Order: sequence, then structure tokens, then C-alpha cells
Amino acid sequence: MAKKEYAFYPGCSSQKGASASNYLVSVDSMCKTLDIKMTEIPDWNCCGASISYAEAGELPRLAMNARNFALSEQHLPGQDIVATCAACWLGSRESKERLEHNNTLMDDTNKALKEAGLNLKVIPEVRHMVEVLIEDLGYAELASHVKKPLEGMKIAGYVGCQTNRPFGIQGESFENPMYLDKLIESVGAQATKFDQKVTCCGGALAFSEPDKAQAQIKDIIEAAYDSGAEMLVTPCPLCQANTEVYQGQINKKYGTKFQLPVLYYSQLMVLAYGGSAKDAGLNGQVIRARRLEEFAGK
Amino acid sequence: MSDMNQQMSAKYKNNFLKEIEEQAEMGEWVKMCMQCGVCSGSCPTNFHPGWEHPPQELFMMIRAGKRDEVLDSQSMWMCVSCYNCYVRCPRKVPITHIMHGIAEYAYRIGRAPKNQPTLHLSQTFWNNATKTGRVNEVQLTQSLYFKDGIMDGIKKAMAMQDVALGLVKAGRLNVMEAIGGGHKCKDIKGIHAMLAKAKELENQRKGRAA
Amino acid sequence: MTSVVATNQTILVVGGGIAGMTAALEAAETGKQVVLVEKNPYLGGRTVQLYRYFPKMCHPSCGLEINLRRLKANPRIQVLTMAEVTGITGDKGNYSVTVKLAPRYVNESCTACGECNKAATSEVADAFNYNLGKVKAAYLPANMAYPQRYVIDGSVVGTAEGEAIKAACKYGAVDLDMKEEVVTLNAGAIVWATGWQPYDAAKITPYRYGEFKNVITNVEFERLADPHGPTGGKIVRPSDGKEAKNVAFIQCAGSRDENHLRHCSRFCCMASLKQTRYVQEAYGDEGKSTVYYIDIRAIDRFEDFYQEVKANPNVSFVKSKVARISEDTNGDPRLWGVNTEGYVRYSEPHDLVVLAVGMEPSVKNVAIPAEVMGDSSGFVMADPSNAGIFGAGCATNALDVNRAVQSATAAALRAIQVVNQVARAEA
Amino acid sequence: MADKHAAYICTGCELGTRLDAAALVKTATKDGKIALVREHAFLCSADGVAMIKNDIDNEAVTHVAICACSRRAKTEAFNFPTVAMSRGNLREGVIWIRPDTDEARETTQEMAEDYVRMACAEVKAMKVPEGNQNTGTSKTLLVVGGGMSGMTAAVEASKAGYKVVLVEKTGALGGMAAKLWKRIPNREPFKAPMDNGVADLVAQIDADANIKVYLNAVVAKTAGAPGRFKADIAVESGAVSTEDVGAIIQASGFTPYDVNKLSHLGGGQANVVDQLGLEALAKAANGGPIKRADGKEVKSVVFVQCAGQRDTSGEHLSYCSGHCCATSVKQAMYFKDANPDVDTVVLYTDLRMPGNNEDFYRAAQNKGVIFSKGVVSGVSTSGDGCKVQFKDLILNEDTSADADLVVLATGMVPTTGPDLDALSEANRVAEGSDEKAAVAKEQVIQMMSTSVLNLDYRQGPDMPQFKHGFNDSHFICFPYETRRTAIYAAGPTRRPMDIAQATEDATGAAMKAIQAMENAGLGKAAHPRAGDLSFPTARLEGCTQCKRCTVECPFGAIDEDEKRFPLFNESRCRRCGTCMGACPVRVISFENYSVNTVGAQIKAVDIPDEFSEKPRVLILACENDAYPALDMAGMNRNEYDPFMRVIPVRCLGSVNTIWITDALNSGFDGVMLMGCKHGDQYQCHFVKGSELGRYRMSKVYDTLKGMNLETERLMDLEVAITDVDTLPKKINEYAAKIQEMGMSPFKGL
Repeated sequence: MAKKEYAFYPGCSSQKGASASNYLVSVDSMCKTLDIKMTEIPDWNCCGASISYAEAGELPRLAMNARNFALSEQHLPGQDIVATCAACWLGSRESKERLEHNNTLMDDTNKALKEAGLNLKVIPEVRHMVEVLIEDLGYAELASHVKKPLEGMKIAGYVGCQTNRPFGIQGESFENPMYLDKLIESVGAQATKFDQKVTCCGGALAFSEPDKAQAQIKDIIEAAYDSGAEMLVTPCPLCQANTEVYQGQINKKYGTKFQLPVLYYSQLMVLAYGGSAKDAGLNGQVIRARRLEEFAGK
Repeated sequence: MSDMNQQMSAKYKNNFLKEIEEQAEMGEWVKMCMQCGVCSGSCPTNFHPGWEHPPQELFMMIRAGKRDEVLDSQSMWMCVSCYNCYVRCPRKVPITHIMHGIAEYAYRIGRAPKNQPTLHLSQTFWNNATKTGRVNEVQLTQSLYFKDGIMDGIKKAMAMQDVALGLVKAGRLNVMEAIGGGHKCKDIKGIHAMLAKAKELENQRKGRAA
Repeated sequence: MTSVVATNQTILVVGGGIAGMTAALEAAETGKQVVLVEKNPYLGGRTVQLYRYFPKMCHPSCGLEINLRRLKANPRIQVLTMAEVTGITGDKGNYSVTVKLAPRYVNESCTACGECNKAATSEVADAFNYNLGKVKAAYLPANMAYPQRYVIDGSVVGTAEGEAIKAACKYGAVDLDMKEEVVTLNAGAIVWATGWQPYDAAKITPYRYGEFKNVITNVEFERLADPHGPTGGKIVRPSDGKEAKNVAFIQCAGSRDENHLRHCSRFCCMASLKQTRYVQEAYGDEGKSTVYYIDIRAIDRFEDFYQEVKANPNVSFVKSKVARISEDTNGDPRLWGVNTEGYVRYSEPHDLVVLAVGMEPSVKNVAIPAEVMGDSSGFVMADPSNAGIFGAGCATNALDVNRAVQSATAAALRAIQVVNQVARAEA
Repeated sequence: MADKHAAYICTGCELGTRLDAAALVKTATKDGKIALVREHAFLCSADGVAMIKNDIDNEAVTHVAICACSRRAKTEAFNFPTVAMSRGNLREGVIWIRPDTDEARETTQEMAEDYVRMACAEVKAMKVPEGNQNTGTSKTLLVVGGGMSGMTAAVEASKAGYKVVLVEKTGALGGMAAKLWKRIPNREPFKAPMDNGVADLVAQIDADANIKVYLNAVVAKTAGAPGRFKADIAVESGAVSTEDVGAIIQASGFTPYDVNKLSHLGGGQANVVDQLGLEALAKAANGGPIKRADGKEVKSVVFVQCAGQRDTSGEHLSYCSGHCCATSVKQAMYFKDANPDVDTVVLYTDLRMPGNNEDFYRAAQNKGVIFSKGVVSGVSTSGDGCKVQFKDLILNEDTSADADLVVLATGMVPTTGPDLDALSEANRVAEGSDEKAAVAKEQVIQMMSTSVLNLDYRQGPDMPQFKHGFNDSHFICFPYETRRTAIYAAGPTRRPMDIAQATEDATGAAMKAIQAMENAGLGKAAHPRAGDLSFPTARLEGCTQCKRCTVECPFGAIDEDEKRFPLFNESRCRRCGTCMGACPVRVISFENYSVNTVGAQIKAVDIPDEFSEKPRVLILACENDAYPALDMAGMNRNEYDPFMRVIPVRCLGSVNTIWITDALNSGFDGVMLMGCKHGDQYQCHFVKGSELGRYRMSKVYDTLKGMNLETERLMDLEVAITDVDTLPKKINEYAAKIQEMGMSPFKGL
């Protein structure tokens, strides 16, 4: 039996062939090493993310999240829901909080759920993968599995917004959370002093307001370089995508020469745990992480 | 202007604050603002390069009854949901949600600015996500690029082609999704019924005619 | 062993800051027996760590001198320093109180000649200066320290240095065998005057206190301005010693904030206005101050002071709660925010940032070992259920010095009412 | 009992190694002419103290000169209340401010010897104060004003076991508080207005046998002194009763600023009221919808904060009244609690809600009160209501708001009686016989009619006012200090304040008043020389009736008797010695502080001849600030010139010019006066002492000219207690100047 069991909420972007599919690949390998058992919530649906606010309204979004809760409780009773995506985690947690504090909303939500043949009584804990790693396992445990420390690598830990605010990881500050730096260090790499670690990447507005978003992304990448980092690491699929895929656009617009690989923490861990480039999903990088590829090959 | 707009305007007469309190998500918090401005200073997009009316100013405008200026404003559509304002507000006003709430309300009563790109994104995203229960990223991208017509879409797609190509090469953009492949929930029917009910209940609660 | 003479007609005053001293003196000067208990090795509390008072710009040590003279002249007050109340039992008119005395390692034979200080070699954090500097392990906390007696830091006990310090004292005043002791005393009424603590600025994370060296607190700024502070009165910034000529003051750093202190701490607006004077005093017209505020709470005749400061062209006011601070490569803290009067964005570098941190009642962290009503901020609330225990000064509310003294004077009467009742009952 | 003098030379703390102790013993014996001189290696030790005690008990020693450390050090050890004691400051004043070098040894020793001579001379001129026998022992407290402050003071004093006479001008207790529908909450939860508490307090007073209430009454005359005041209480009916009281609390309250002066804000218009006006409407509504005077229910109300307050034009009140923000918040709640649909807008520039009033502010917002940061430019009649024009500072635009009712938050004007300076000026003019005099006479009558206390004091009928007409103390550390001993201000007569503060203030004032009564009965001084038993006495046979003492006493302690001689009211006296300093014929003295105790020290200093190149400079240092600064300079080993001889004085005000002229006549080369700051931001603990002292000294310059001496030989220095590092530098600069000027020509004459 696995050490820890959780109801897994992978989210849309982590599905096969989607923008964070490499994240899922690495999380799978990581969990194997750490003996974490994650069972996907059957027939889970999209959380709505923040951006759906205008079209969706309040109750429909709550209903979507409530459906996931109900399914989880029905099929995986008593298990915490674990999300790997920051938006999924936040959307679910917000919904949980609001439903638990507002009976009217809870009643209405259940009326809606009934249409899908579900009922919600108890809302499970909603946690981010990182919380599981830090709180349930601990840095020491995480470090104990390291076979190949990422020695000499300088990495900027980019926390971004939604794993950090408004809930954040317990014990961390909103302005200078350290958990990502600690994760980097627990796999033997060096976390650089990176002063844009919580700057917003523009989120969904990367689509609708590209100029604004890219201006922010530029600040982030620039600061990462300034800190001496050779790659960026993040816990959020949207942060990852935004900071990685727009570098070319930014180079064109601002005349910069950005070519900074952007990875997930889980990818680093898989490599440090001795996994292959494939296990780590390195083939999923738009900007190839050459140093890591070489490292994995050794 | 839509009927809904007139209906609401008539319902609340000159009391725009009350209108926001009852209609916009978390609108009941607007009155709690003490105009410290920490939200306005915390907003990342407010420095790149700036909004017409930052949150605290919008709140003051609501209290001053500036209905047209607020509802027609582009400002709340600039929210990136970064929650900086939310966590720093000394009055614990859920500013992020209020921004969303005001925007949603403006849209709902037909006052959102024409061609508001974030609104379009929101519509597209939600419709995409709820169609099958899960997001189809390729279709989402497509509909975003082609929102202003084919020519414009091609132009944008051309400009972004390196982005898309990169993702495709990395196996993170599945072109098959464009033609109806991809992920979906099993109980699509149930989801649709659930959402219809939710929408109905929400309209009821807010006294909005369906 | 420390011996304390006390009866059920004795008034116990807990806290030897200006409120506690006042309560003790007023009661004693009315003929009552008083035991005054203070946690620090010296009396005076927070006020003696201030350089000047608003609005007069006078020095707290001036009033302290008078209060100490009153104290020295009054045989009715027994002072216990390095002492903390650990237990209270009994009721109004007859309390039994246990007091824990930490060892000072120096007895009353000390003449304050300073030979022990010369013999000491190691250094410890200088608490009087908010740890901005260091002192030798045998030290007099401040010029005005009363009792005028040295303190030996426990770290040298059992070391060769400790022995050397002991040997240096010709008067047998150094006693390294001193142990913590607990005394129990009787009291009819208790005045709780444990004062306040500056709110922990590190908790206000957007301001990066503790990470950015040039972001300091208002209480620390007092020590910088004081000629007997760690910089000899020079207003320079901690990171590089550069003259801080362009100083930002951030009001409500922690106060009026549901995430931190819910109450308004009252004194901080006036304190910052006062501190702009320090900048002016140090650098003349080259010294620029900017006050970032929500409301300037210069209440009653303090308004005059505000108007004076406002008229100074070297001081500017920005109605804004600063959103965050970043650090430029030259060490300048950069303030980000929006002036809400007319919506003006700013991103302003300064040489030094002073956080006007608020008041957190000390009772919040050091609980009163008795049932006493507190308000939502942790201040002691007046309530009949508190029986013979009365709050005084900043233990009861966010007060400036003047109001704290008023509060303490009132508390002294409340305590006297109790012991007079006891006396009448026993007469 | 015959005087027996003893001197003790301590050799501890390096005194013995730095100084020639044997020589000091010799100095005390020979020059000091002290019979019993002892040396001890550790005088403050139990052994040393026992030695002195033994001399007192068994050798009948009555006068003790301790030549050791500063009078500020080791006070617990050197505590001999039954004998006269002087302290020769050899440690902080000599060895710690001089370098330990061979060159310095001689001058350091000379310095020490002089301080031994001075300590011996001083103690010989001293007596142990016996305490004044002429004291009253009334323990009844007079409280003037039956509002919240006065009632609280009365009740709290009674709870401590004291009798109270409470005098109220109107026909009922309660004052302004009684006019309030409700009050600002002073305890959790800070969410809603609470009962004004008046009825409760009135009931307590009615039931209290210790408290005697006079209604419709005023204090027609207050004579006497602490412990023995006689207050004539005149009742409307014409009856006058005289009460013997020991102390007085003035709780005469305030009046709201005249709203009619604010015509630009609509003051005087039908639908514009001040806050008190709104309270009346709220009372009438009794919890129901609030109606205007014309009966119309108010559906919209605008509060204008700082109306005629914080005014920089000079036309209205320049100060902030502190309570009005919270009061408007409270009043806005009156409307919201009765009907949440009433539009309530508060226009403010800085919302001032200290402490947990912040929670009250939040509660009002939560109830829907709208707060706008704006400056009101005008209020006009508009339709059935008002239009308030204002600049919205947040939205940065000129705009307006319509309201059924406008409430102006006007300020508090204290009821403190006439301004004593203006009164004395009017009195002066009135003494003439011209037209102006006639006008002034009228003025005097008018002013006197506003008096609250009608003190039968030479210095005027009421307490001197501080700022803006309030009776506050100027001292941060000592908020209850007034310039009339045993008379304390409480409530808004002291400072603008709300009820919560006023009740706290009144309790504190009751404390001080009780203390003053107790100490008056024991002949003890009040703050800052609390407990001092010495008091001034005058040899009236030498008095020239110049009145300087009566005029200059900062505390109004001295009247004039029928024969125009000064009449000392010892229990009003604060023992500063200003009268002593003022007296040109030097007939005023204290038992332990006199023209002689200081004069003898000046004479005791050894003045080397003019060829010695050893000048002598006398420093007269205020014991409250300058002397401690010098002491701390010593503790920090900040060196200064060895030719200084320091004598502490109670206050610069006590410095008699004779000391200066005597010093210069006897060959001192210079005199430095060190006193506290004076003027608006005075630091003098006796209020006027340092100012009067300085004024007096300015006259000495003429004397110097008459003596053909450079005026620079007298130096007046303002010193703060923190001048620990700068003061030695200034001393040295002065020493250099003296060297430059050359030695005094008066040496050896």
C-alpha cells in the first residue's frame, strides 16, 4: 500500500496533449518515487478558472467545483483532493470556502447538483501538490530520495500568484515565499535571489491584453537572468506557459535575447531522483532545457 | 442599451451603491473601502501602463453614484486575478472578486464595452469549458484568434505561430483537438442541466429576468 | 533573598514605564505603600527609548529625571527590576502575587563605577537600542538607568570573563551565583501597566522589513536620532552608512488593518510628524521627508504641530497606503503605490524608509495571570469583573504619553479606593 | 540642640587614587571648619552608612557633608532624613570629567578641595526643614461643574472616602452629556451608540451621602489655600454658603462654537444644525425617524466635519476637537439605525478615529454610511433642503450633494474664565481716568463675570490658560500640572475631548486633588518637589514692599496683606524659590536653600591670585536638567575645564543677582547660568522660573558695566538634560573665552 492516498484533480491543462501535459508526466514519476498514490476523480470537470467570471457568473462556477467535490466524496471518500494546477486549486478552495460560509449558496448549489444526479454534504480538503510535498512529507523526506543532486545549477523559483495568494502555502509570506527555493535546494540546486518571484505573469490576460502581460513577463525573465539563474521553475501551469512561450515575442518586441528554460518543480525532482529526461517530461519544453537534458543523460 | 440596463437603473433609481451591493459579486463590500489606495498600488497592470480607474477609485465612483462611468469602464476588465489587492487590503475587502463582479454585472446588463477582449476571452473560455466539461485548448485558441474575423485571425495566428508551433513541437498543443478530438466529461448532459439550473437560480436570487 | 514588605493595603504596580511609574508615584505621594515591578533592569519603559516627545520636541529624560527624583525621595515605593509577575491569586483587597526575579548578577553594593564594564570583553545585543548595536556583557543599560546599577549578561556566568568581571569589582557587587528567585507578596489592589510593543514589522510582508536593511521602524528611528543611540545621533542608513536625506514615512504600518492590528494606534501620525523634524534638524533644507498616510490623526491641539510641519516645504504628504517596497541596486528602497487624491501613480526611491508601526498591547503576549477582560485588540478593558486589578496606560488603549499618564493617574485612584476600603474595614 | 557638623570623605571609585584624600580631610577640617571629619574607602557600603548613622545617633551630629559622588547617585544609601545634608560631588563632578594625567593632577585636586569647602559651607548654612505648621486640614473636595467630568470626579473621590461639594450652574446635573441622545461607545463592541450614562451617574450621586450638590449655583469667591480653601457658593435664590474645602477640580466644560459664525457653511440656515442641534432632534425622535425642526422626516443628511475647526485663516478655531469625527459617525448611525435607507454622507479631510474607534468607523461603513474625503466650500438652501458644495479630493472634482439636513461638526470652546493677561492689562488701563479707562472698567466687569473660580488671589480670579483658552498642562509627562496648587482641570475645559476621555481625565484629576489635600495637611509640597517640607519665610522687617515676589511667583502663592507686605500661602507654594531669587533685599529664604546656602559656597571657593593663570568660573545649574546633564557628562567621561565650580539651584528663577555680583566681586572670572528653555515651548518645571531668572539676569549686565567688567563675564546658557556631549564643549569654549579676556581685576580685593 502506498504511504499516502489522495483524490487527484489534474485539471484541463495537464491532460495528455495539453499545455501542461509535461507537468503531469513529471508528477506521475515523482509520486511513484515518493510512494504517493493519486487516484483521478472520475469524470472531473473544469474548475472555471478565474477568467470565466464574466460569462459564468457566481453560482454556475460554484456548481462546477461542487460537482468535483461531490464526485470525489462519492468515489474517494475521506481523501483530500490534490490539484497540481494553481488555478484548479484556487478555484476549488475558493468554492469550498464560499459554500461552507454561505448556506444560501450551498442550498442553491445542491439544487443545481441535483440536476446532475449529485449531492454535496461534506467538502473534502482541497490541497495543492506542493502542500502535500511540504506538509505531508517534508523537505527532509523529499531530499532523502535524491540520487543525483542538481549540483551547481542556479535556478530562480518563480512562485507567481495563485499558489501564493490569497491562500498561499502555510507559513509562507505573500511577498517572499520561500518554499520553492527550499524545494530547489532540497534537490541540490541553488536558488537565486530573485526579486520578481511573486510578480504576476499576466495570467489569462496574456491572451486578451498581450502587451500588458508581456511587459510583466519581460520583468520576470529579466530579473531571473539578473539573479544569475539559468532556468526558471514554477508550480503553476499558466505561469509556466506564459513565461516560456512568449519569450520569442518579447525578444521581437523589446530586442531582448531571452532563451530561459522554464520548468516545473516536479521535473527537477524527477531528475534528481534519478529519472530520465522522458520521466521528467523534458521533451515538453518549448525552450529546451539543454543542461538538464545533459544531466539526465549522464 | 439593453432592457436589462434600463430595468436595473429604474429599480435602483439613484442608488448605484445599492445596485452594486445587490447585483455584483461581493458588491456589499464596496462600502467598506477607506480609500487607502493599497489596491491601486498593488495592481500589476496598473503600472503597465495603467488603468483609467483603479479599484479604490471605482469604489468611490460607485459611492458617488457615477453609474455610467463605472459600468462603461474598461478598468475592471484589466484585473489579472493576481490577488495582490485582496491580500493587502486592510479592510479585507475581496477586491479581486468585486472587480470580477462589477465586470460581470456590466456585461450582464449589456453595458460592457464593445469588443472587450477580456470579456471575449471569458465568454470563449467558459463556453469552451462547459461544452464538454473540460477545456479544449486548440479550439479555445482558435476562437480567440478569430474573434475579429478571418483576416484578423490569420494575422494574429501568423504573429503567434512561433508560439503555437513551439507548443505543438513540444507535444503540448494537440491539433487533433481542433477537429473535435480531445478530452471531455462523460456526463456532459448532467453538467449542462446543472449549469442551466445554477444560472436560473442566480437570476432568481438577483431579481434579474431570465 | 529579596525581601519585600507588603500587606493587603499595598498597591502593586506591574510595569515600570511612564504609566507604571506615574501610578506608583501618585499613590505613594498620597501616602500609600507601593511595590513597583519592572521586567527590564531599569525603569522608564518605552518613553526613555524616545529621543524627543511631540509636540514640544522636548526630551523624555527630562520628565524621567523628575520622576526618578520623586521616587528616590519617596520611601513608600519598593522597586523590583528584572521582575515579572507569574501568578495572582485571591481577590480584591487581598491578592497574593508571585514575582519571578531574574538574576542581575550585581547587587546593591554597585557604585556604577564602571570597572566591570572595562573588564568585560564579549559583547551582547543592545536591547535598549532595539538591538541596533552591541554592548559589553557588563553594562549600564542607559545613562539614566535606574537603579543606577550595572547588569551582567548571563552568558558570561561560569566563564573566565565572568571571573575577570567579578575580580574587577572592588566592592563585592558582582555576584555570579545569583539565581532566579520567586517572591510572593500581598497586595490589596493591582495596577497593570505593562505597556506596549511595537508591532512586528516583519509581519507586514510587502514592506520587506528585516530583508531590506534600509527599511526600519519608527522606534528604531528614535534611536538613530538620539545622540546616545547606536549612530551617535547621525541619521544614516543601516545598509551603507549613507546619510539618509530623503526619508519616507509609512503610516499605519500594521495599524488600522484587519490583517494586523485592528485598532488605530493613535500616536504614530504625530510620531512621524515629529520625526520629519529630526530629518530637518539633521540636514536642514537638504533633508526631505515624505509622509504616506491614510488620515493624519493629529488630534486636538496637536493639529497646530501638523500645520507647522505641513508648512515646511521639505515635508510632503501623500495620501496613500504604500502597496509595496522594492529595492534598487544602490540599496534605495523604492515605494510603489497610488496617491488616491486625484489618482497619481508613483514609484519613488528613498534613502530610508521608516515604518510607523503601531502599538500592540504587551498583555497580548504576556498574559495577565488572572481573569481580566480584554478588548478585541487585547487591551485591558475596564470592567467590574476585573475586581481589584486596574489597567493603566497603553495596556488599556493606544495612547500617547500624555494620555498614558492621565490613565495611570486615574488607575492610581482606583487602586487607592480599594486599599482605603480595606483600611476602613480593618480600622 | 547644638549644631554638630561632620564631613565624610569617600576614597572609593578611584577617588582615593586620583585625589589626595588626606589633603581633603585637612581641607574639611581647616577650611571647612568641620569638627568631625572621617575618611572611608567605600562610604556607600553598609559599613560606611553605619558609620555615619552611628555619628548621628551617638555623636549628636546634626549636619552631614558627604564628599563622594553626585547627589543623584546612591540616594538609598545616603538617606538621613533627620539631619541636614550636603553632597560634595567629587566623582561625577571632578575625577570623571578630568583626565588621569600628571599635568591634570594639581588642578583636579584643587577642584576637589573646593567642592569639599563648598559642601562644608553649604551644610553649615542649612537647617532641617521642620514643615509648615500653618496648614489646613480640610479633606473635602470642591468640584465646579456638574457635567460628566464633574460628576465622575465627585463619585470617584467619594469612592476613595472623601467628601465632595459639587457645584452646578444649571438646575440639573448632566451638563452637555445629558443633551446627547446617546454617546460614542467606550467599550466592546464598538459597533453602536450607547446610553449616555448620565442618569446612572446622577442616581449614584443622589444616593451618596458624601456628595453635597448645589444646583443653580456658582462659586462666588474662593479664598485661602490648599487644605483650607473657603469657597462661597452663591445660589440663584441669592443665598450664599461658605464651604471649607481642601482642593478644587474645575470641570466647567465647554460651549459649542457659535454656528452662526459659519454662515459660509450654512450656519444660521433653517436646515443646518450643529452636532448638539442634531442630538436634540434625535432625542425628540426617541429612536424613530429623525425629523427636522419643520417636522419633515430627514431622508438625506450630510455631515460637514471640521466646521470652523482646523482653520488656518485665523477666523475660526485652529485646533481639532478630537471627538467630532466619532460623534458624526455616531449621529450617522442614529439615522441608519432608524431607517437604513436614509442617505448619510460624512464629508471629511482626515477621519480621526483613534484606538478602537476605528472599529466604530468600520461599523458605520457597514451600516451604509458613506464617507467622502472632501473640502466643503459652501452650503446653500436648495428647494426644500440644502445643497452642499464640495471638492471631492479622491475623484478630484468639484461636486455637490443635496440633503434634507446638514450637520456641522463644530468645535469645543472651553469655559475657562477670563484670560489673566488680558484681564491684568484691562485692570491696568482701568486705573487711569481717561475714556479708555472707562471702557476698560466695563471690560473688567464683563471679564470677571465669566470667572469660574473667582479666586481671591492677587494673580487673578482663575487658572492661567494654556493654549487656545484651554486649561491644559504644558508638560507631556505631567498632564495634571496647573499653576494653581490643588486646583485641577478636568474634561473639556482642559483639552477638547469626548466622554470616555473626560471620565478618565476626571478620575485622574480627583487623584491629584486628593493627593494635594493630603499633602497640604502635612505641610508637604506638591509636584514637582513633592514631599518637600521646606517653605519660604520672609524677614518682613527688611521688606521694602517692592511686590516682586508676589508678582513673579509662578503659582500665585503670595498675596499681599493689608499693610502691603507679602503674605505667603505656604500650601500654594511649590518651593521653586523664584520669590527668593526676585527679592532685591534678600529677606526670603528656605531652611535648606537660601541666599546664604549658595552664597556661602561661592565664598568658600578658593580664588587664586591673578598671576596664577587659574581662573575660576561659577556655574549655577538648574538641578532638574543642567545638573543631571553635567552628571551624565561625567558618567560618559566627557572632560571639561578644571576651573569650573558648579552649584546646583532649584530653578534659574531662584537665582538671586547677589550671587552673581558677589562672585564677580570676589574674583570669579566668569559666571555661567544653566537653565531650561523658556518661551512658548518652555521646559522649566516651574513654568516661569527660567524666564524670570533670565529676565532678572539681563539687568545684571548693567551692573557689570558699572563694575567696568566685560558683559561676557556673565554667560546665560539654555541647557537640556540631553546635552551630555555638547555641554562640556560649550563649557570649554567659555573657558577659552575667559582665558582670552584675561583674569578678573577683582581678585584679591
